[in-house]
Amino acid sequence: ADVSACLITKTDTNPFFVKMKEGATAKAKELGVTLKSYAGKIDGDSESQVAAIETCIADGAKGILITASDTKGIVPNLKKARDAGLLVIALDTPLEPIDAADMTFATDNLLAGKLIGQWAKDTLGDAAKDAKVAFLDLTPSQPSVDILRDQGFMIGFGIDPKDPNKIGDEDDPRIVGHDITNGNEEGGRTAMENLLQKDPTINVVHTINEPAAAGAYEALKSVGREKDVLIVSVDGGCPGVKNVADGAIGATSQQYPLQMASLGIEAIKKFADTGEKPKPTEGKNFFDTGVTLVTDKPVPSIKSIDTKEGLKKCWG
Amino acid sequence: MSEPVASTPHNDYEKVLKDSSKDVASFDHDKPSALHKFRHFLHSNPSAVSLIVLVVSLFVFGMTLGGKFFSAFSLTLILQQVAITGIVGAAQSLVIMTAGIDLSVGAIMVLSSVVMGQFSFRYGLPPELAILCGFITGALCGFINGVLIAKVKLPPFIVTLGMWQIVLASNFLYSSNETIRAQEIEANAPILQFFGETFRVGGAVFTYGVIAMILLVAVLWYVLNHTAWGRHLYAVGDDPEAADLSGVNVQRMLISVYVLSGVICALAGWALIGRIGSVSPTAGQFANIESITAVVIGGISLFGGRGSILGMMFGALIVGVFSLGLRLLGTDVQWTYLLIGVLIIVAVAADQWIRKASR
Amino acid sequence: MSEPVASTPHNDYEKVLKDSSKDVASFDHDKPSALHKFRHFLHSNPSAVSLIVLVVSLFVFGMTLGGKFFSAFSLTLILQQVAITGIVGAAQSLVIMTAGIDLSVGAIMVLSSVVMGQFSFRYGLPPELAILCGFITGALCGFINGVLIAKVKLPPFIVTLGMWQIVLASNFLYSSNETIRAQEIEANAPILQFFGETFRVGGAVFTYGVIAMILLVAVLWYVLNHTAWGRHLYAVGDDPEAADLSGVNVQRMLISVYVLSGVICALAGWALIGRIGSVSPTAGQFANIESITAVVIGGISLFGGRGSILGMMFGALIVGVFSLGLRLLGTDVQWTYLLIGVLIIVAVAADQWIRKASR
Amino acid sequence: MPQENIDTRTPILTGRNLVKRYGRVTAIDNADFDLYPGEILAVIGDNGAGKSSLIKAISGAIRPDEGEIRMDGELVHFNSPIEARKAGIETVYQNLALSPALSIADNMFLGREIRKPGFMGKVLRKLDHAAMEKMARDKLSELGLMTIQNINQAVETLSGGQRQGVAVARAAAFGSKVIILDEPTAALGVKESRRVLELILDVRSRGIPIVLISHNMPHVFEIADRIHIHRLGKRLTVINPKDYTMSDAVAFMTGAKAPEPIAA
Amino acid sequence: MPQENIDTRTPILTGRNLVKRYGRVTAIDNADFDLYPGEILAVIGDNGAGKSSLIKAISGAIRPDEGEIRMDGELVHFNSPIEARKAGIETVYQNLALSPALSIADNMFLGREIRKPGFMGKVLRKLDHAAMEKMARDKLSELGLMTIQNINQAVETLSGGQRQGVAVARAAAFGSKVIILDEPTAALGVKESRRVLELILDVRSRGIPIVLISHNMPHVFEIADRIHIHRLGKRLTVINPKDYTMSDAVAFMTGAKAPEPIAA
Ligand SMILES: Nc1ncnc2c1ncn2[C@@H]1O[C@H](COP(=O)(O)OP(=O)(O)OP(=O)(O)O)[C@@H](O)[C@H]1O
Ligand SMILES: Nc1ncnc2c1ncn2[C@@H]1O[C@H](COP(=O)(O)OP(=O)(O)OP(=O)(O)O)[C@@H](O)[C@H]1O
Ligand SMILES: OC[C@H]1O[C@](O)(CO)[C@@H](O)[C@@H]1O
Ligand SMILES: [Mg+2]
Ligand SMILES: [Mg+2]
Repeated sequence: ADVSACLITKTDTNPFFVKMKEGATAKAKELGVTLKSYAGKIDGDSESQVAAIETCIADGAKGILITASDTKGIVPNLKKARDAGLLVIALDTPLEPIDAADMTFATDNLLAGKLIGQWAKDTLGDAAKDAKVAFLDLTPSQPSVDILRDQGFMIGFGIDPKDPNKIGDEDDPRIVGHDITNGNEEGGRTAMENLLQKDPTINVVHTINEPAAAGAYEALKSVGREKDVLIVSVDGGCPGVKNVADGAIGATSQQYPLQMASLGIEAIKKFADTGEKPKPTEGKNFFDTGVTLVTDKPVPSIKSIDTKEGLKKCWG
Repeated sequence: MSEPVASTPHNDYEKVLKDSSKDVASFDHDKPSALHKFRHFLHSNPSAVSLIVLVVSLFVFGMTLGGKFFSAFSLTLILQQVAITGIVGAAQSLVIMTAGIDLSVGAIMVLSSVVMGQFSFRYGLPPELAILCGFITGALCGFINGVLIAKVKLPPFIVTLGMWQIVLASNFLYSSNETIRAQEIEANAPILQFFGETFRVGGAVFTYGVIAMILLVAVLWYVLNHTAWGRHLYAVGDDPEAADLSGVNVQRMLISVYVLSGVICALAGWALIGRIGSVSPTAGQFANIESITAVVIGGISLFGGRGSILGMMFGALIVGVFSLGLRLLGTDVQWTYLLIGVLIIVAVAADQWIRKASR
Repeated sequence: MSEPVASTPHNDYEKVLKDSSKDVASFDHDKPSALHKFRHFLHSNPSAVSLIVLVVSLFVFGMTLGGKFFSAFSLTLILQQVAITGIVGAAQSLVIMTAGIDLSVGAIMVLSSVVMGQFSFRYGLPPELAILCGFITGALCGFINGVLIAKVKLPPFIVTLGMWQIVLASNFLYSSNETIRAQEIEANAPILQFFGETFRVGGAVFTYGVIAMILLVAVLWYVLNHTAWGRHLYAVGDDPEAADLSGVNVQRMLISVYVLSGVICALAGWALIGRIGSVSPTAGQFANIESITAVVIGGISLFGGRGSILGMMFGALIVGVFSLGLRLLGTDVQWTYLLIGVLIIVAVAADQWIRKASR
Repeated sequence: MPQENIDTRTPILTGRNLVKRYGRVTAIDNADFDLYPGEILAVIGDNGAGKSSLIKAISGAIRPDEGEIRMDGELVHFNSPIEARKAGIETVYQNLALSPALSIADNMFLGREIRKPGFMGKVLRKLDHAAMEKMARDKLSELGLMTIQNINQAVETLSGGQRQGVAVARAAAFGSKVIILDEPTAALGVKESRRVLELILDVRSRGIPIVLISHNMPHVFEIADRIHIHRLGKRLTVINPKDYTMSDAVAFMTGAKAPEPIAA
Repeated sequence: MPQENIDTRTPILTGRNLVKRYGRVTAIDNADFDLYPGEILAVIGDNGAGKSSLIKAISGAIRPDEGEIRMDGELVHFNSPIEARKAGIETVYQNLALSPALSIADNMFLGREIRKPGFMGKVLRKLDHAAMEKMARDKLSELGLMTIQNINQAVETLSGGQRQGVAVARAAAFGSKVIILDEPTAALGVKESRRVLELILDVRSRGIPIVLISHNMPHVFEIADRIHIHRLGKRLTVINPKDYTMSDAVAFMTGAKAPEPIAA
């Protein structure tokens, strides 16, 4: 019969999700799956995602691919979908608990954070001891990606994250502060300015994603500090990798949204045909789509690729 | 007492009036045209326009999408999706009928739900009591709005704009952004999820939240049309000074309306827990805009004194029908927003037309 | 022509008036108290209150925080953060002075910036021309608002609520959600980032965006106070019917105000590209609320006809100063929002008090 | 201070030393007021003399800063027009005070709605629309105002004259003790004014005293039993229209002439 | 149809067969109108007869659905009050039309502001506040209205009488050809009304014709040169107050009596 699937992303505007949608659409076409895509109005808009889930159930879809904005809050609604016999797959952002989805296709976000954290530490060398670090996070509700990357960075950088499930309970004096960006340029710029006002000597910036990093860079540029600050990020989209090449971003953990999307569509197709559910990566509770550090200033302790190679593997 | 003077006009020239007709400036009545009669019908039934639009859009989407849309399941899903907007919209309707506006409805709803959740879990109160505390919170927020508007006489737009920020910030500060998870609620305080419980009638799935919305609107309809409080609410919205002088306690009315609005928002907060399962301090970000949209599409005048709460419910349902319909068609959601924007403007233009022409 | 009749009162009893004073109902003038004089001063200088609050808060934060706060670096960052709000706020001020409101400012700003970007990159237009197209887009959106409000006579709140959705949705549909990267703009159309360019004066860093805001406000201040158009704008906001009957073309005024508002929003869109470096269709989500907040704190009456555009700028700066001050004090951001909420209400209450008492 | 006719009757409504300030303006400046049973008392005075303010103080629409009001000799404190109405004082304000979007019947019963009997009314607080409509119709007919065809018609669809009629009818229908009319004919034509004057006489003939504020001297002298002259926030004097000419009244009211210490 | 005095002079302003409908109401129903140079023409009629509507049609505030208006014999089409004003017709509307928050000077010059000479005025379009204030002061003094102390005072701080004065002064100051006053004394007291009547006579003595709508028969008969009687949306007749009594006028206007076919 006709297999239909849903893709529900956080927003329609982050290039990451734009690519994810393109990838999913292409794969769906290839496999003869009907795909409908939905998104929240802004990062953090969970209600629109709930309505989308319900529509998918009503529409008789066989499965849902979702990047959840509210990783805890959305769980009961997805349970309804699973109860109705749909396959629920989390993309990019794990749910809390992670087994609220049938499977998660995602970057190992903790690792992504650790990679850039460690890179920053090694790049600074001795100066890492009295670095001034700013954290540009996602939304007030602290969804799982946000926590994993933020706390991962700390671990990599050598900051005690205290409760690794909570942002903001740390007491390391090197932390200037946390601010939220909503994962976009405007939020990135304002958050950067806010933290600069707290401490103009900031020299390391962790950003949740590349749009936020781009905004942060503009803020630094406008006060003439873009040369003395190390920005690290996660995404590895083509614009981001170019930013690495241009020196706006020091290093970024590259993710593979197209893979998440196509794996997701394949899984739904397979589930529809055979009833079989996808399996996680060995030793993990999700399917790891991989992560690679992209930088033109490699450090010995981490395997990384340069921007030329990064551009080959980038998306968007 | 001196004898009353004789009642002859002091000005001679007025004597002639004895001969003129005694009518107080009377009306001329041309034969009304069919169009005019229709307009008049629409005017005297303020919820008719939105009902017609609702039925027509149901019909059109039904024709286009067939069984997928026209199933008991889908149709009841629309009800579930608009339940929260409908409840908040009821609060908004009352306020707007007094020529006010309440931008803080969403914030009050969320704060109330957070109080219900946190009081149960952080302080270990029996959930019933926690729910009561949630209602008290809602009432209190409404009371502050009401006092600032009625007593200090500040414009509702400003007061509720300020309260929106204040309540939302308090909500984040108080909850420290913590979500209470559905599983936990289910295990320890299932009553918080009461309005999320479903029952089936054939293929139709109803939640108690849907029932709550329908009952609420019905009760308010009765109150607005068949009790003195309701008539006074319209009078206050129509012309507060006139209402005051003709014996309505305008300040008390306004305060009671904002308190009631707060209480209804708390109810919405409770229903929100049912709908999303968890208690999330970031939920409900668009409740104010959505409720205003429902009210406007439902034909309630922003200038107060006119409109029916049934219209608001139809308005909310229209938005629900369009959203689900377009979503099922697989169009970009942005088309839905665009269409709703157009609908808002057209609804008010139609209302204007009806009102102008039906005199 | 018949000779005019003699001018003796027809009613005998009015003859006595010859002896009464010829004054037209004259005023009594008690000695005004110092407090009264102060109030009167505040009343006749509508931007004074916000200026005072601004200076006092600068002073208080300066005392508490010392050099950290009072550095050229921090203070100029405030200006940079406030620039977009200030520009959009100027548009909002004009509209609110006509007793309107423009909820679509943010959407128009973003759409204009997207048009500037996409026309340069998608169609390869010379960026100067693309910028012009952005301005035309802004003007067009404003024109639609204006026509619906002035000609179809729909309430501004509704029209701009609808347009907000429509423009924002068009923005997403048109841009297909694509962000144009800062580096690309820098390489191929640097003029789009013009307002992001900085220059230094000592430790202070200014962007051209900041200069644009200040110039814009200065020009509008001149226009509002020293040209006929400005006086007419106040008259229209004060009482449109009276303005109409006393010879102001109200419809044309309203349309011109909304068009100008759209054009200013386009300017804000251009400045926005400078600020965030890239062209992003998601930017500016809160521009409408932020601009209204600045206007209200700046003491411009939502009922129209009163207030100074300088007040709006001070209002925007107050928000900036509070945000910075509280951030430096290390309080949770939510406290800032809470305080701004309080400030909004207090500002209007103060305004009310001044106006009431200064008669 | 000049004194009014030394009257042996007890007034139904009195005000003593009433004061009301608005910022720097003293709208009522130690004003007195007396209304006797069954009379038509006219109140005249320049624009801004404080007539409307005085009437608002008496009818509960504003609270005087100082002074006392007595009804039938008893001290009363009306905090709102409702309380005054409950005490039997009905007022037609200068700006009419009708709610445009509500029906004629709704307007007539605003604030004193009739509820259904029994459970429906007591518990569910359901209004008795039928009873109110019937009563409204009766009242309007009684006052000869039944050219209005539909009692459920919104007031905004009525002409100025008809609205004035409804307002006066409402007052006449419910004013058990006192009816106050503030410039009821200012905007009316010759014919319409005449109709209102007849209504006033009609009401008096039923024994209810009336306070009439008016700038129209011929009307005042035609129907008033006594004339209260207000000047600069105070009651200057009270005259009997039979003892004074219109010229005298106008001279007093405008300050062209001072009244004799003891009038009439 | 009765006819007015067969007049050999040419009217300065005429209306013929004017019609204006509001939905089902026909506010002006084939009305005619004539104003002659230097005269005071009173317009009287019942409430709702259509007097204000007629005046609005003539002054550009509404556009008639049918009919023609001529000024000095030339066909004119006023699309707004501004155009009528430019042609020299000044109107004081029933609801005054002043902007409360603006100053007296601002109000007097609204829509006809004076700009500075030279670059400042031509290019920067800067207003000449000083010149306008001086002129406003002069005009008000000329009309004996300079009890108002501060020409920059907001109109909302003025009493009703003072506002009326400003509105009339504005019309008198700029009305080069015709001044129209719609019930200028309805809300005014005896003294204030008298002041306005004197203003009107003042203006006529300067040779400018005036249209005065009023419900006050004594006033009308006192100052009008001719009286236009309006009934049911039409001009019923025009009479000379010297040839008719007030009773006649009221009888015509209320329909108690029909005027003779050819009046005067
Ligand atoms: N709400 C108010 N706020 C401030 N001043 C007021 C208020 N109401 C009345 N006043 C002032 O009080 C004074 C008396 O006004 P009031 O309306 O009582 O006079 P009035 O005798 O009724 O005049 P009119 O004949 O014009 O109706 C006036 O100076 C008026 O401006
Ligand atoms: N804007 C309008 N919309 C609808 N009807 C109107 C409008 N203006 C006037 N009318 C109607 O037109 C008719 C004539 O009104 P108009 O105001 O011209 O009468 P008038 O002779 O000036 O009365 P008054 O003496 O009460 O001022 C009335 O029936 C009125 O209700
Ligand atoms: O908004 C946060 C989101 O942004 C991304 O980094 C893409 O830019 C996603 O991986 C993440 O879920
Ligand atoms: Mg931690
Ligand atoms: Mg009129």
